[in-house]
Amino acid sequence: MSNWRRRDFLGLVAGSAVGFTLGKLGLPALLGARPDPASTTRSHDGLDAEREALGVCGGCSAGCSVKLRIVEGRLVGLRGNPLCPLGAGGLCARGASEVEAYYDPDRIVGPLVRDGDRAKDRWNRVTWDEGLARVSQQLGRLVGSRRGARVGAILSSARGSMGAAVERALAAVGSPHVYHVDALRDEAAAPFAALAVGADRRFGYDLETTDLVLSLGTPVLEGWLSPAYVARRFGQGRQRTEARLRLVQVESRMSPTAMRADEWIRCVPGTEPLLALAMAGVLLREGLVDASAQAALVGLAPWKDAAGRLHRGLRPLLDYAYSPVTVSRETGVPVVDILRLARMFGTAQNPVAVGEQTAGSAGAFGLGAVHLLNALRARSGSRGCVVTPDTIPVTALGASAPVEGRIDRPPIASVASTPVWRALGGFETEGREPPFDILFLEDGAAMSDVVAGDPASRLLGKIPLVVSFASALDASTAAADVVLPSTSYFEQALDVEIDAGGFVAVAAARPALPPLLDARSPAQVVPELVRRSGREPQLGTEEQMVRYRLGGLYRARRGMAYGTPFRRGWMAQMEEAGWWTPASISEGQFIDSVLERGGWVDPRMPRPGFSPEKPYGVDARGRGFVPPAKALFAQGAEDDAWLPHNESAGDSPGTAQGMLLVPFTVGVLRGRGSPNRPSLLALAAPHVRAGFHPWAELNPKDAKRLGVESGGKVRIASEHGNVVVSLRVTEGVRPGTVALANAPAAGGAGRYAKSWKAGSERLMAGIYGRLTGARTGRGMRVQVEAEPKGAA
Amino acid sequence: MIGRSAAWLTGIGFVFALGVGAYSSERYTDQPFPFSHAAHVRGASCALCHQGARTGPRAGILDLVACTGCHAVPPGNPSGEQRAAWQKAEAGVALPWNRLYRLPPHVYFSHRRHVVLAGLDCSSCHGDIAQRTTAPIRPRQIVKMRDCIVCHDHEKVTVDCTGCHR
Amino acid sequence: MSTARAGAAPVGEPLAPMTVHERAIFAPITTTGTGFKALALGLALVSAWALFAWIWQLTHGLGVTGLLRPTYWGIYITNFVFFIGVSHAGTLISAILRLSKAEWRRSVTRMAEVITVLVIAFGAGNVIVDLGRSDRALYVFRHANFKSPLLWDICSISIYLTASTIYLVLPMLPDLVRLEQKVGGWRGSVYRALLRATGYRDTPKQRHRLERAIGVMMVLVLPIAISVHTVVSWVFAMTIQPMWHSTIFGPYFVAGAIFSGIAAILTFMVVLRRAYHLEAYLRPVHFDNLGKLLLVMTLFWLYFTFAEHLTTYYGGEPHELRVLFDKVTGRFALQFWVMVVTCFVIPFAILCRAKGRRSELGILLASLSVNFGMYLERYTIVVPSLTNARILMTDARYTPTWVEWSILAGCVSTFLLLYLGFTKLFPIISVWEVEEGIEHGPRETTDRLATYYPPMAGSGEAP
Amino acid sequence: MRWAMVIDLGACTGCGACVVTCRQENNVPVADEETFYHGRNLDWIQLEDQAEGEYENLRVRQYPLMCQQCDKPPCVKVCPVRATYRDEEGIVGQIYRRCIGCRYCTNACPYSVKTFNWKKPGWAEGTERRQSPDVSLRPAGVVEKCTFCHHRRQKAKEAVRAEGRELGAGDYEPACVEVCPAGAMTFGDLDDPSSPLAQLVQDRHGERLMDDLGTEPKVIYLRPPGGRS
Repeated sequence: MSNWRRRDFLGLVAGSAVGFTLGKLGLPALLGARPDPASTTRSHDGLDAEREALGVCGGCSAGCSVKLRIVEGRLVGLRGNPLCPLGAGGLCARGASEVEAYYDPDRIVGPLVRDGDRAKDRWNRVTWDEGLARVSQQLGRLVGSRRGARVGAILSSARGSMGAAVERALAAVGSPHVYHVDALRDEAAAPFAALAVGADRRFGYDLETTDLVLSLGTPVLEGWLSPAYVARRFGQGRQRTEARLRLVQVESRMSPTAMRADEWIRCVPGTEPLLALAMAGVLLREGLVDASAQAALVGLAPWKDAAGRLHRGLRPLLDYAYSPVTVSRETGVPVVDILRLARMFGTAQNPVAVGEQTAGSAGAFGLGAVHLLNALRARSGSRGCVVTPDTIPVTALGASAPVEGRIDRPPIASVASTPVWRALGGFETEGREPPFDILFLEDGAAMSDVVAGDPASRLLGKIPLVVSFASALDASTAAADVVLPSTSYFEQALDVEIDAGGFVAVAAARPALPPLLDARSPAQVVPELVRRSGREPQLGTEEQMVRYRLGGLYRARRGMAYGTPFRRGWMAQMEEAGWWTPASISEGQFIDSVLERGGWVDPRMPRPGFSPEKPYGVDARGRGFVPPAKALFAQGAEDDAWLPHNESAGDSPGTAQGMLLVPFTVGVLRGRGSPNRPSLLALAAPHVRAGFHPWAELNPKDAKRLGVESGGKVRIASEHGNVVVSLRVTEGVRPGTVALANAPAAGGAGRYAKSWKAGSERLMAGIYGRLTGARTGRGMRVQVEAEPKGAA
Repeated sequence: MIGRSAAWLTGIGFVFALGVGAYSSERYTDQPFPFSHAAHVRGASCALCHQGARTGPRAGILDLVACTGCHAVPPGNPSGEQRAAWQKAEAGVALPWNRLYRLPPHVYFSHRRHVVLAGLDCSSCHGDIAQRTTAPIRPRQIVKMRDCIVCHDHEKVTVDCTGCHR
Repeated sequence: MSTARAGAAPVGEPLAPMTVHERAIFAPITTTGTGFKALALGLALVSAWALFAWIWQLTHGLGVTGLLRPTYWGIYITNFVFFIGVSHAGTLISAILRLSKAEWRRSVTRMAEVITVLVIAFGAGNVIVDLGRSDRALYVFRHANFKSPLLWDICSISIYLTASTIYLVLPMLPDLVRLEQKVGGWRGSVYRALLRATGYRDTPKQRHRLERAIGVMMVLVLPIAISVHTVVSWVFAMTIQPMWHSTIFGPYFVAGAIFSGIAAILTFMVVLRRAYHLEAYLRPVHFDNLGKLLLVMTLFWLYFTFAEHLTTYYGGEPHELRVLFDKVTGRFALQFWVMVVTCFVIPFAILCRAKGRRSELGILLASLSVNFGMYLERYTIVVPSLTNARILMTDARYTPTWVEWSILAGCVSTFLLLYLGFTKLFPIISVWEVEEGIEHGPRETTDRLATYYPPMAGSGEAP
Repeated sequence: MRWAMVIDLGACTGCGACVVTCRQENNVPVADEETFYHGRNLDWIQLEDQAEGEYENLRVRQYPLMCQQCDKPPCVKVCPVRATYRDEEGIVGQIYRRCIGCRYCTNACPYSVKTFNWKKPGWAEGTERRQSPDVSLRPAGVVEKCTFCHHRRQKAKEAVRAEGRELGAGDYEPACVEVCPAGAMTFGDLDDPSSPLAQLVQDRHGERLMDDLGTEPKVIYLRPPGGRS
């Protein structure tokens, strides 16, 4: 290349030109047509193959109707069904994460049978026939020997077609044991509160016209009732111009609810019911109580019963034992605040006091006191917020199961029932044999009350065959021998009875998607097991069951398929006037319209729970009793036993020295379905940036005293157990107390939820409220010390 | 004598260009079943078969199944494989056509917007397909952003990035 | 002044004899000791490791670094600012010395200019390494947005690179002619190729035009160098981040650049003097003068830092205070106070006494501590402001990972490797300037001195 | 036409449905525990809070924080390749094909709402089936941000133009606004005085985050009237 001459340059140019043209034209002909490899994907039939289908959300037991967006057979998006009376188009965070749960990479792909004993976590995948055979053999033996009653099922979804099918199937083998564990409702407290309402019937909260919510420790905005429904009512209430909804949160820790409350009343943990009693006293003293309501209450003043014995009245008790001054000393809430709150509650148009579902449960009488406030403010003609909706007239699937033999009898003969796991724990503590030889568990949420080392978990270990229907590895599969994975709610035909909003509704849907994995709905599996064991449950396919149940709604000549709020209002007036005008002619058309619109609702106003016209727990002269009312009195309990009072911290165990424990439940992780949802695990507590594992909260002063800092690890120990969790230092915790998170159903396997081991429920294992049987850590003291870095 | 080095240069130039030419010659794609637009179109609008163009982003192509509607026997002289495909089509099983135009995943392009709202004629982008007797073997051009921008500027339509990027 | 023979020495011509200075200064080029080979090998290993680290990052994404939200910039951008700062050693200082006709500059200028030319590449290179999509780096030219300070940066740095390369090569030409005549072997063909490319044969006419060119470059390089580090500081100052958005950043960074530049030369002077036995040419006066310059810059730096932090503290704006306290007493307190010690206390203590300035160890200690201190200074400017975002609360902390440290080590080792390579190819001291200085220096200086004072009576000069 | 959003902090219950839906709608990869605690989650919207005071007088205000779609965006000025820019209708777009990942815009943004793909986004096996076809998947090394679900605007404009009218209020709203159970989010055109959004901004005391910085954000937070929280 030393010296270029023009000739060299020309030669190069000519050669290139000739070569290029040859390359462009000739070569492909020589090599033969080479199809563009990337072009073999199927061309579509023009439309983007996108459709929408209705489904029922399986995130919790509320039963919101949802609209699924399906593109080319893939579930891609989820929205609330605008016609749903609960969410009206909105969804809570858990509902929005249902798509994530549906495609959970750790979802169980098919029936599993344990390989070896329960300690080793090894499973073999089997076909459905083998899985069913493994269970139906045992079931057949039980049925053969007339001991069909020794089969039980504990479900986590609300009452609905699946629960009815399982009930009907077990009834066919003679077992009454189908129990519902409802993560949303305080299972133990609810019946007790209903007792206060004077009627053993479901009761709910109609928050539409509420202008004041006084919450004594209830996580109102964190997964209480149906989060979508509560959020909607709260949002509407707060955006109203007149009678704007105010929220007063009485809690020792600044929870997300307290953060948004109009007022956050900082009280000593566990003393919330005392405030209710003091406020009741103020209401009565200052005459802020409706005269007719006061007249309808028996027991306010001292009175004589039919046998002539004189009983103490409630007012003297309130004036003497629960005056604002004594309560202020006990709770740490200034007297002026107690008086102001009482007057606020007394003068509000439509107030409601709420006390259930506190992790450190307020105890039976605390709930009695809370509902005493509601009873005192009930006014004639007002809709009131605590309501007792009628039963949902779905047709029962054949004969209802026998009642006797149910194990949820309470220790005291009252209408209240005891949580099923507490009752099972009772078998263990009394050394009796477990009542079941076969136990079906719907999923981890059905075991949300069970903690390792609890009497109930020990009993569970003794049950010979435990079958789990979970769709993902969780607490129930850890205890099970056979896993028959359930399909997602979007793959089933089902209906769910809604009792979250206090109104009467049923969400229903056809299968929106074909089963993604080799799974079947328990509503098919249990009847199939019963058939293979020799009995015939006379149940059709899922769709037939749903249509059969929905038929009852048509025959009850009430309610309508989901419709716009205008149509609901119009239909309500028609029904009030005694007319019923279904949009469809025949029952079949009615059922189709219910399935197409997402469900059925009876738009009529639910009857108020407390109202002078309808006294509760009527005595001889037709007057109601002060909550917790008559049933306790009927058993001749001592006066101060049935009057609302505060179970002082003294009588709940764990009075050792140390800091007061403030257990709280993480709202988004409560509910059913797969716990392995990264979006929710990251949303556990945005304000302290905690997630994916339980955490404790300490006040900066305590943290400095203990020499720990945010992000480090602390060990918290009580008599019942100890836990090592990561720490968050925040001003939102009362000095001298330690807040500890728990989300019982969240624990389990799965790549995202694997580090959510036990939280505060481990410390409270084995401590139950005397009457309600709910786990309570009220007034419990724990030792807290820094965990050296690098330790376990 | 043009000298040793010049000869070398032409040779190298030739071989180099040969490779470039071969490599850059567009690949071409043939379809699993012959189709002649000329025989079918005769003035009918493209959207008759590519209905998607009127209703949504993708134009789409009718399946072989639709052909079995009119043709009793597979038209032309089908090879064995094509005959088998035809039997399946008669049984309703669709035969996937090969895609010519590749739309990158970050682009939102909707036929309806261009055909129905803008009233463009299909040939403005796809060229004169109506007269072809064989299926087109390659896209009229590999559509690049430049082509869209040129047309949008010309038609004074928005060239806002978020209009097409997603 | 030995005039070079016209025309290139034909191949095979016997090499001309060297003058005493040429022998001393050309010695390092020809003789490579085992120490040099060992050092070069070590540096090469580190550079290879850094290359591996970069490829590892390219394949695994920036996730392998410790960066996170909101601390999006870290070690790489600190490297960028630091190396561009060091690059001010060369052109800026040698230009000032030439402008002020300081005779003692003659043996220092080339050493400094080489630092500039070589280290800029690593400054700009770190920005490329920091890009999430370094394969799209050329988009900066294809879709340039001149509103962005990054673009100003790119322009000023590329101009600065070209200017300082020219400013390095021009004074090398006369030396090349001598080298080509006096050093044979494969280096000869390199010098011949360079000379043929420029056509410079050191004729008096060419030498005169060369000196005028150097004069022009000397003046031109000053504003360019000043603009480079001002624009680098504006990358931070133009945003509204607390403790970034302040007017002092321009001058502060330029002062910092000169400061770390002088430190860099001093370090190199000490090492080269000892390694290549250039004691004759790097006399204590050089260290003394540059030491004084470093002392002045230490005080300048202290002044700017104090001014910035006092105004921030006194202003009391919450976001700014949060960053300030995080630096002074919070999570970055260690880095901050080590910076103050290494940037002010140690250099001041050593340099304020003549004995310190003249002792080799003192100068080495002072310059290394300033180099280290200035790296920390850039770190405590970039990272704390990002860590304390205005409203985003996060507990995650940025801790650099092995990839980032390896690439930093790689940049330093490759720079030193190139520098060593340069010394093996070209004389590290400008021979013709030294000889010119020896001949004409004294006369010119005395003439110049005369112009400082009123003309002596009867000397006949115009006042 | 300037799209804006009003968030009524009185009504917001902090449930996080917006955060989950945004990730689902825009194919944002989920963060596992290690990514979450390493500060590398990619949420386009998150619940941010400001706390003041001690336990006795503590007041915490939590609010959803997403790109504020500023009218004078500091991030647009500094982008060297114009990959992020303010489009004709006031939405700050992010063009993933041009972004070189220099992260200058993420540092210039005072709200720190722009996130960065530190590594190739991981989709656990099977979860890629939930990817929405409307939004492209971002490669590694690219900044991404909330664009008020502009892909919904694309489809809405097409549907609306097919009906022969222009885009009006209610034709297009981001996924978070649609899913908010408390109805706390309102979306609309700030320039259209008749839109519900404009009325809300006038009637209720609207507050913009750090609007003293001159960025003119277009997400307006309404404080609860009279409420002490």
